Order: sequence, then C-alpha cells, then structure tokens
Amino acid sequence: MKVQLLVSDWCASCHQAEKVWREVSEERDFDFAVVDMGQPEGRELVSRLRLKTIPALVVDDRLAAIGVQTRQEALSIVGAAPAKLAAPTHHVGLSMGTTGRAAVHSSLVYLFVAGGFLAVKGSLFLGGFARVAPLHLFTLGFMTFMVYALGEHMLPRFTGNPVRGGVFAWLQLGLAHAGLLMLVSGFFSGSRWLALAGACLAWLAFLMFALRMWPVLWPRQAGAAGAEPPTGTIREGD
Amino acid sequence: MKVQLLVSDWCASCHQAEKVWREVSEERDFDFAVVDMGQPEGRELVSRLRLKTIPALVVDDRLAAIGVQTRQEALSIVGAAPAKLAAPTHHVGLSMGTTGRAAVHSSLVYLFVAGGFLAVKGSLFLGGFARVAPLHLFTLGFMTFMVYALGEHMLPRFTGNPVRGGVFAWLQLGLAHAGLLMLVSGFFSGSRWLALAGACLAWLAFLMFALRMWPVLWPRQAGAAGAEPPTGTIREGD
Amino acid sequence: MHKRNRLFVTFSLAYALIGGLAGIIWLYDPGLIPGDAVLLHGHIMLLGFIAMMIYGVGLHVLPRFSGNPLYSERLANWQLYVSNAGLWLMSAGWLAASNPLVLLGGVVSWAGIGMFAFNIMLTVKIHGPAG
Amino acid sequence: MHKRNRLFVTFSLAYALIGGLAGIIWLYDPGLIPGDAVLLHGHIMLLGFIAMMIYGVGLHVLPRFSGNPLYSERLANWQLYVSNAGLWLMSAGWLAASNPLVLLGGVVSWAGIGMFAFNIMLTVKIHGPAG
Repeated sequence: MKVQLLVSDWCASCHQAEKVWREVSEERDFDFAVVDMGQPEGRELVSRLRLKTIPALVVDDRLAAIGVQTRQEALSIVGAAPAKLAAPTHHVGLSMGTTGRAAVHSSLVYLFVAGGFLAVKGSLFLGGFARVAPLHLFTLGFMTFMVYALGEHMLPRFTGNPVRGGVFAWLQLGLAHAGLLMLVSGFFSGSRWLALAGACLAWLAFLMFALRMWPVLWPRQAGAAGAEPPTGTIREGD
Repeated sequence: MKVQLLVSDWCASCHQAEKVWREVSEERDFDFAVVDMGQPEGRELVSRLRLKTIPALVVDDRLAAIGVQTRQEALSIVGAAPAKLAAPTHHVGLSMGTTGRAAVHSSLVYLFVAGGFLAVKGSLFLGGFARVAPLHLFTLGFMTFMVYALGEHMLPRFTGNPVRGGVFAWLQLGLAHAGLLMLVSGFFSGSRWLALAGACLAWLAFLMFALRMWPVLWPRQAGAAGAEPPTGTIREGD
Repeated sequence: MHKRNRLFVTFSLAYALIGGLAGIIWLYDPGLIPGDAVLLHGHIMLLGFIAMMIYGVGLHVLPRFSGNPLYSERLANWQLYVSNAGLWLMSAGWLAASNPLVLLGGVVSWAGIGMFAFNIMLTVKIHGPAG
Repeated sequence: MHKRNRLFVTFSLAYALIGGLAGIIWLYDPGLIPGDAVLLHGHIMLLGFIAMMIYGVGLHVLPRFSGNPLYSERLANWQLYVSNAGLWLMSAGWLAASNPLVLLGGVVSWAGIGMFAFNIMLTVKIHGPAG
C-alpha cells in the first residue's frame, strides 16, 4: 500500500494534514511519503492525476481524498495495513523537526557570540594559544550546527528516505555542544588537553551525524535510488 | 479597474499567464498586480474568494477567469481601460528581469575571479597599494552586483510598487562594471588617479540604483504604503 | 512591507553611498579624513550597508517563511535605533581615533545584532506552528 | 537526488571527519603531522566539507528553483573528479611543505569552482524559461 500526501509550503491546512498522517504512518506499516508541490515529483503528480486542490491524498496512484482527514478517517483508509513495530526513524516533511529547530537556535547563539568578538575585538583571531577560539565558535558552532539542522531537514526531503531521530539525534547535539565548549575553554585557559578532549567529543558528534545521514543517502534497498532522472527534469508517471 | 493575477512559484502555466498579462498591462492603463500564493496577500485572496485553481484572475475583487488567457482574451477583459502612455517602469513578478539576471551572472563572475586569489594566493589581501584589489572584486563585484540583482527583483515584490528599468538600469550596470574594473586596474598598476576615477563611477552606479529603489520604497501616493499590518500577519479583506 | 523595514533598507542604501564617499576621499587624499579612514570605510560598509540590508529583508521575509508573525514589532523598532546609534558611535570613534568610543560603538552594534537574533529566534519557534 | 549529488554530500561528510582528525592530531602533538597541519586542517574543512556540501546541495536545488534542467550533467560529473583531485593535490602540498604542489592544487580546485559556476549560470539563464 502506497500513500502519498500532496502538500505545499503556502498551504496552512497541509501542515495539519501532514501531522495527522505522520502519526498514523508511525503506527501502521505502509509506504508513506509527503510530496511537495514545489518539487518536480509533486508537479508530476498534479499533472498526471489532474489534481486541483491540496492537501490531496493519493493511495496507490489514485486520488483517495482531499482536505484534512481526522485520525479516525486516516486509520480507516489504511485499514488493511498491519500495525508497525516501534521504529526510531521518521519521514521528514514541511515542518522542521524539534532537533533541527534546536540546532538552528544553537547555531544562531554561537553566531552571536562569535559576532561579539568581531564587534568588540574587530577580528575572529586572538593572540597566543587562544588565537583560533573565536574562529571555532563560528565554524564549529554556527556553521556546523547549521549543517546539522539543514542536513537532517533537507537531505530526507531531497532523497525521500527517512532519517533516524530521537535519543540518537539529541545525543549528537549534546556531544557537539559539550565538545565545542570544552574546545573553546581549553583554548582560552591554555589547556591543550581540555581542548583535545573537546575536539574528540565534537568529532564523535559529527560521526554520529554522518552515521545518521548514511542511510538517508544510501538506503539499503538496492535500486531504490539507482535509476533516477537527471536533476530538474520532470519524472513521467511510474 | 484593479486586476490581480494569483500565481505561485511551482505552477508552470503561471509563468505563461504572467507573461501575457505583463504585456497587456504595459499597453493598457489599469491597476495590475501579480500576487504570490506564498505570501500573506496571496493566502488572504485564496481564503477570501475560496480559490481552488491557479493561475486565477481577480478583477475588482471578483474571480474573473482561471487558467492562461490569450492576449486577445486578456485585452477583451480590460476592454474598458484606456491605452497607456509609454512608461519606463514595470511591475515585477515571479521571473527575474533581464537586468537582474545579467547582474547575477556578473556577480558570479566576480566571485570566481576573487575566488581565484583565495585559491592561488590563499588570501583576499595582497601587498602594497594593490592590497585591497581582490577584496574589492569580492565586495564591490560579487556582493554589490548581487544586491543590484536581488534589490530590483525582490523589493518591488515586497512592496507591490513598480521599478524603473530599461536604459537607466543598463546604464547603472555598465557604470558599475566600468567603475570596478578601473578601480581594480588602478590598484594593480599603482595609479591612484585611475582607482579614484573608477571609485567615482562605481559610486555613481550605486547612486542610480538608490534612485531607482527610492520610488519602490517610498511611492508618491500618500497612504499607499502607510497603513500596513505588522509583518507576517494576514491582512483581512479590504 | 512594514515602514520600519523600508527604513532599514533605505538606511542601508544611504550608508553605502556615505561609506563609498569615505573611500573616494581617502583615494583622493589619505590625509583629508582624520583618524582611520580605511576602517571607517570598511565598518560603514559592513555594519551600515550589508547588515542593515539583512535586517530589513530578514525582518520582512523570515516571519513569512516560518508562518509565524514577528515575535516583537517593538523590539524590531528599537533595533533600528540601536543599530544606527552603534554605527554612529563607532564611526565617531574612528574619526576621533578614540579606542574607547570604537569599543562602545562595537558593543552597541553587537546589541543590535543580538536584538535581531533574539527576535528571529522567537519568531522561528523551536516548536513550529502545528506543534 | 542524483547519485553524483549524493556522492558530493558523502565526500563532504567524510572530509569533515578527516579534517577534524587532522585538527585532533595537531592538538595532541603539533609535530606528528609533517608540513603545515593547521593549513591542512583549514583547507580540508573549507574546500572539502563546506564547498562539497554546497556543490551537492546546489546542483540538486538550483535547477529546481530556476525551472530549468541542469545545463550539463556530464560537466557536473567531471566537477566531482576535479574538485576531489584539487583537494588531494593541495593536501599533499601542505603535508610535503611544497609550495608548487599547493599552488597546483589551488588552481585545480579553482577550476572546479569555475565548472560549478559555469554550469549553474547556464542553468539559471539570462533569459528565463518563459522569455
């Protein structure tokens, strides 16, 4: 059973419909995807099924319903699908997840702190062993946390594969904060060992991020991502 | 007579409809606006008139037509409107104008040249009088041309006011190129006077840009932009 | 577009012209402007032209992208005064070759950045519109 | 997402880990890595982690935003090889403390940037899809 929910950024009720279907898809075992009208896949669906209204629900390549379904309606539509075993992955849609939003906020805070050095000292570089401390607030703080946020939000959307979230994602963010703060404290206090320990934690955090992104980029099912059309062309009905 | 064309980025036929109406609006004198479904103004129109399909044509706050009109159909819809005197301003919609696209291309070329110094010399700063030459390729080349492009594309969209284009816009871009190239040549050849002449031309180009943006930001009609709702809230039917 | 955001963009354009003029005068005669004309030029361009353009466009666009109204219109209005005051103080510092004045201007400008970041962060909430 | 773009993102993640490791080793003992370990770390992060992430995401997103297919898939494939070769040559140059090798790597990396810019410029045409 293949269920596609057609949505768009500008459509307020789409966010509501997505929330309902996201919950149902985590309880029942069926093939679920949120399709964005702004992407070629969405445009292809619109023109193939001549859809005129969103949110639109497409089940096995036929228009099944429009508008927002209640939880009960959604469950009855997928009535045949078996219950799902608890899984730590989730599909990504329009709204950024909680860990993603937390990473954006962290990123902005580090940008602000690094910007303070730029505004007050006029440079991201200091003297002595602390020379690169503000620079790392910018690169390992602002830039890396922004990559964490956009990576877990955009790569699953681009590839259509789910991303692992939950405890693993929070642990990654926690390690990244602890690592960066230890690294910068080490630079300022002149303690090479504190900086080294911080660098190792930050590296482990990035490794966790890379491990989370790996199955998003290279999913297990062979062929699932193999025979794709060139970038930007519109896929014909499959 | 007030004509609004409701469009969205993801809708291919909207680009076609916009082209037709853009042409007609430059021949006949009526109040024309392209309204983006992704903006609050567009969402307000959708919910007030319960629109379901785009492109949608709204004439004096009533749905007049959907889909793409031919030039003849469009002219008959605005049949009552008088012919327009030639005007150098134009409204901005989904597609970036020709001068805007030219400015984006120029911006990327300067970025590439400045990036060459970064890749080969490892820095945007050199020694001696030429010290800041690569830096100005980045700031007065890449960044300023990007501001020229996005300014003339986005500010008219944000404010709903037309922007002056044509010869004036091309002259601005020409002066900006000449000024930057003379400034950089002056830095490299050690000629302070060549650099000074280039700086003056680049400054005149920016002045022309500022003069083009002024009526976009502060239109003549008092009140036209005065009583606006706070950012991000949805305007109720006017 | 909110009047305050149009003011931010207008100030950005004006500072680009003022900063450009400082560069032109320096090229004509490096001694004509007292203090450090090069850092004056650079900071007017960075904190005037570029930063105010980002403030004006960001305050208009980011609430629309996130689907929430701006957290505080009043804080954004104050940010307009604070950012301008910071830049004027810093510019006065470069002209007078006064390090304390430059530092004060830097701290005030930084506060303006902080007000912008705080306002945007509470607009783009951790829990989105549907959560 | 095209396989080449996924490879760009994957290389980006790998270079972040390799560049991070270089930084960690330098912190442990600045003498363990021959040549200039600090510039090695910085350039792997900039030309590996950040640039390849921009290439991968940009090649996926920009054609979609502009409404045109990518100008040349083949040029983008070659860009993957050229960008990686440039970074390896430059890294070898830092390790061997060889200026000519660093310069060669810089020129090859720059060619990769140029291929990306050229491809994107011809995708986002001066005359748009409707013009």
